[in-house]
Amino acid sequence: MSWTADEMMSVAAARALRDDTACFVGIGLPSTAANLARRTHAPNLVLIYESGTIGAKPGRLPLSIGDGVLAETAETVVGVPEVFNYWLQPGRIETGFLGAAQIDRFGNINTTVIGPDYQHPKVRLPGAGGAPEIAASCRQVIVIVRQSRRTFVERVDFVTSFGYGSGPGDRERLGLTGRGPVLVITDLGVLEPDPRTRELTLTSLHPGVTVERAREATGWELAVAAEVATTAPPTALELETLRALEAADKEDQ
Amino acid sequence: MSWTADEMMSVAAARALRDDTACFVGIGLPSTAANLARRTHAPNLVLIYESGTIGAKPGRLPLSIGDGVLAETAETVVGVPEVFNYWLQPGRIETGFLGAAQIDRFGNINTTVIGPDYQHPKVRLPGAGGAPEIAASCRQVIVIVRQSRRTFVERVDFVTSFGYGSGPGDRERLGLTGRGPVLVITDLGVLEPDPRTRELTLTSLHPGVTVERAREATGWELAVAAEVATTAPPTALELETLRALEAADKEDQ
Amino acid sequence: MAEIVSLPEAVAELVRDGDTIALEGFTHLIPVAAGHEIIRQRRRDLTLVRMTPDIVYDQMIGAGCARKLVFSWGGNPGVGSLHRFRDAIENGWPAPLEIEEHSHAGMANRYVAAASGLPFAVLRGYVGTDLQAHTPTVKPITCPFTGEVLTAVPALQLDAAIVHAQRADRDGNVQMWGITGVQKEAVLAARRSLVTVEEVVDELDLRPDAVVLPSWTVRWVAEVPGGAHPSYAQGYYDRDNAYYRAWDPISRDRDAFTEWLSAHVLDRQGDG
Amino acid sequence: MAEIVSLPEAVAELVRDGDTIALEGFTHLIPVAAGHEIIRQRRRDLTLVRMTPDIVYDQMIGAGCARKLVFSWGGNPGVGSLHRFRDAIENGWPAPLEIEEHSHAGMANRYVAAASGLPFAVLRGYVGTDLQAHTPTVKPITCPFTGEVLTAVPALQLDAAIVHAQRADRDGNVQMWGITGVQKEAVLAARRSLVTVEEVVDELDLRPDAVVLPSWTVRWVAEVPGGAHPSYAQGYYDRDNAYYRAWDPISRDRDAFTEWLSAHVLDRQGDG
Repeated sequence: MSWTADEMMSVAAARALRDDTACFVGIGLPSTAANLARRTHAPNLVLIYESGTIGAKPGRLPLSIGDGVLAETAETVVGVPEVFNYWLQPGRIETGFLGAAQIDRFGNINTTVIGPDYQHPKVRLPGAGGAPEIAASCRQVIVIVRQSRRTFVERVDFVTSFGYGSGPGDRERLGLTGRGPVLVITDLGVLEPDPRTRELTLTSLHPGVTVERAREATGWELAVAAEVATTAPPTALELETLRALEAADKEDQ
Repeated sequence: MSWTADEMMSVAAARALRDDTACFVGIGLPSTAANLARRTHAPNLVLIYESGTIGAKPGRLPLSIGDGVLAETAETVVGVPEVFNYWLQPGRIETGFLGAAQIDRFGNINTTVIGPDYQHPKVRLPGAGGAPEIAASCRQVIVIVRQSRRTFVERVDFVTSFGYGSGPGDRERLGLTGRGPVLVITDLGVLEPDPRTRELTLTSLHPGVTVERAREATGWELAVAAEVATTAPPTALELETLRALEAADKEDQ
Repeated sequence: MAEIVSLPEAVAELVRDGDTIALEGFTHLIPVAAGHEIIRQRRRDLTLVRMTPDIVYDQMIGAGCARKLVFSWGGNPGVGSLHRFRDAIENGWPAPLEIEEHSHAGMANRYVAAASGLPFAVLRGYVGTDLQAHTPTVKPITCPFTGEVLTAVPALQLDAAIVHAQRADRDGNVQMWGITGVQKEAVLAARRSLVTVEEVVDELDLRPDAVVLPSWTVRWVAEVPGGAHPSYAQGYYDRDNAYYRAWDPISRDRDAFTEWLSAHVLDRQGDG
Repeated sequence: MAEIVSLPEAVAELVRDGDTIALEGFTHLIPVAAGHEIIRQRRRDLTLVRMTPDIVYDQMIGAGCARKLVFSWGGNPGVGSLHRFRDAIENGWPAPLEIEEHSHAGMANRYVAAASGLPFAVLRGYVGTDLQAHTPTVKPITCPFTGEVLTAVPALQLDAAIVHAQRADRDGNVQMWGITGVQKEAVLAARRSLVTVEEVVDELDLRPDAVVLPSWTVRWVAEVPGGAHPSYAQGYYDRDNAYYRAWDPISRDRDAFTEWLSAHVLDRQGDG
């Protein structure tokens, strides 16, 4: 069974979510991967969306973080202030699942503006949403993003969500309780922060992808682990489940 | 039809509540009077109890501020933090309805301790409950309390709820938005703050009560208005409604 | 007590040029018809406040109603950019758009503070981000008990708030259920408020799960069936995802947008 | 994930001598049976926290479990005084009781701050009262935007919280409805928590009006039918007002109380 790089990325991201944990889910790729996880190895994964739906079990992929299917299938629906104050802020949620428009070698994320001038951006992006506090307060953060020189940049134009800042000790200095980004999963492979330097390091490549290719798709001198694993290819079950999810989504369009 | 001084007090207090306004109700005498008002001239009086029941329409007198009958008949039930933060604090509520263990000539109320030493009180009273913020944030406060030298004291042993402090300007200095106590209704008559001095002044006597009697029941040199009105006696409807309310309450015991 | 009026009457009374207003709705129950009425009434220099400005704010910005936007996420959910919003910021078309940018947690707490009659709110937020440098309404605050430094944001003071709900009775008591976001806070934070509803009924049946806005907390109620389209009204109609997708090509092009605006908003009456 | 255990097991694990604990319940759903189990297990030097300490706290204080009480209203609702509470404060029997006294608004916000992972909360409160002078956990705080001075209170950090709810499923997901006071906040504010429930069911039917505590936010669940008596459990039983009235004479007299305590608590098992 063959698959696309995007499918491999979603499958790898889904696998990273442990069962019986809570996950604060952003829309798009994170939502796809989280729902895939719940349908495969993590049936008791608790999905929390910023619309206040806690323990949602959507039958199909929501197009937005506030689709009716989330409220109708949730264990409980709380107000937006409560989901941020009572649920996210105290660090009750294991995993924060984020995307990115730009990411740097220390896992700092930009979803605000492209270009050096905030007041006159080349491209105005949607902005922060819940991401800054998700990145700060979840016990760990997983980033899912397609890898390219446009996205993987030496320096993000704007720090929307804080990763490791400029390296070791920055999170601690700022009093951030969450561990920060522990995995960056792309269409090419998986990057993890070096335990010492906190720099994102290539630790796994998806089947058929070379280190060279990953280097070309990275806007900085990419650090590579001594031992680079090869991601296990998607199983038939994973692919079928993912495709069923996305098919239902297409229909809905 | 004859009546007791307590009945006259409850009736006079009920009359003071305007229809189509919201009233933050304490338990006991205030709750009796508020429910009487809702059954007579003020059918659209909105009763708010600190348990979070808004627009409660209890069929019988609740014994506590959290009886089931309040939740079951309320327009909406909100959490306790919300009732204080969203509803009371911004000054949305017209009337705060309080009792007192001690009250002084400036309408300051004590429900905390009797005796000069807070650490070793002669009598330990229940304490503040919602009263300090009710007295501060409701647009106006009505006090209902039996009049005696034990209760109407020159100086309260403890200021639990702030009235006019030591006179004109104190509320404004403290930035309190509510007008403060506008009526003190007792089993003998009605006192109102003098517009200039803010001192509680006898403005009305219940039928058969003399100024002398009111003076004897007051622990300070009671100010008396030039023209002291006589409270209109309870109507048959008021008495029957009040007695029906209290009878239902007795049964319930 | 809320007054039950038509949408055009309500908007005429509610919104004045230069006002700071919020049309809230978190994906669900977005008061789109009211936004279109504001466009029709040619309001100008508005400060538009919303956590998630989406299509209706894109339309109001493109129509030239807005001077400033206070927000935390400005996109077309599940689709992509808001192109009128981008055109205003990137190219100043049809007019420059000043922005005040926050996170969701910050905006939600700014509504809570205003609904609570407090001048500010405290949260753990914005730490390490560039928002602190670009948004003057984010300041540090020190805990008087522990000495810990946290973040303060000011209350969102609104001249007017508009939300959409499922139902109201003839006295103007409002019920909304499902995802209700910060709508209650927005109404309680505003000097004047309008709730558009799917239907006005004689008697509200008991819905213990509903968020209730008692009549005395709302200024105007207007019956506007379908008033949340293309967003959804739980129990009434689903989200029109096709509309959100169709908006992308329309909004990319100024002429296509201008044409759309005349045909679908300006030349129509209060039916949104 | 919550573990479903017996009341004695849960209390043995949950409460340690010297702990700061809250048994919350605002007239409705008061965890009385759990309080009696704490008395039976002879816990000592507890700091008892509650907005409205009533009969069960009167009993725990009289039984000598408490070193300190943090509260905002200590009475027998609709009846009068708590005589064991008064005897402890006025006469130091059976032991002196330290008190930390707040208003309801302050206590509610202290729970909210703790549930929110913040060290303090801000409110308009205590202004002009003598509480400011006698309660060190009330301090002024200045708005960094307007300069206005407001009141700050510290978060209520709890070692343990106990609440009573109507139902849980076998996974430990909890539903409570009706007046729910600050119970959710208390559980979210505590390091360890116990929810006693009227019944454990195979499947929780949908109650969109219920306050839900997902299993992963609770440490232990114990099935204790009638566990809120003499308070009430909406949908199960009414408030036993006669019990509240009968408590007055019993609690006025030390011997009558001591006798009652042996007969109704110490000599009985986990049935509350």
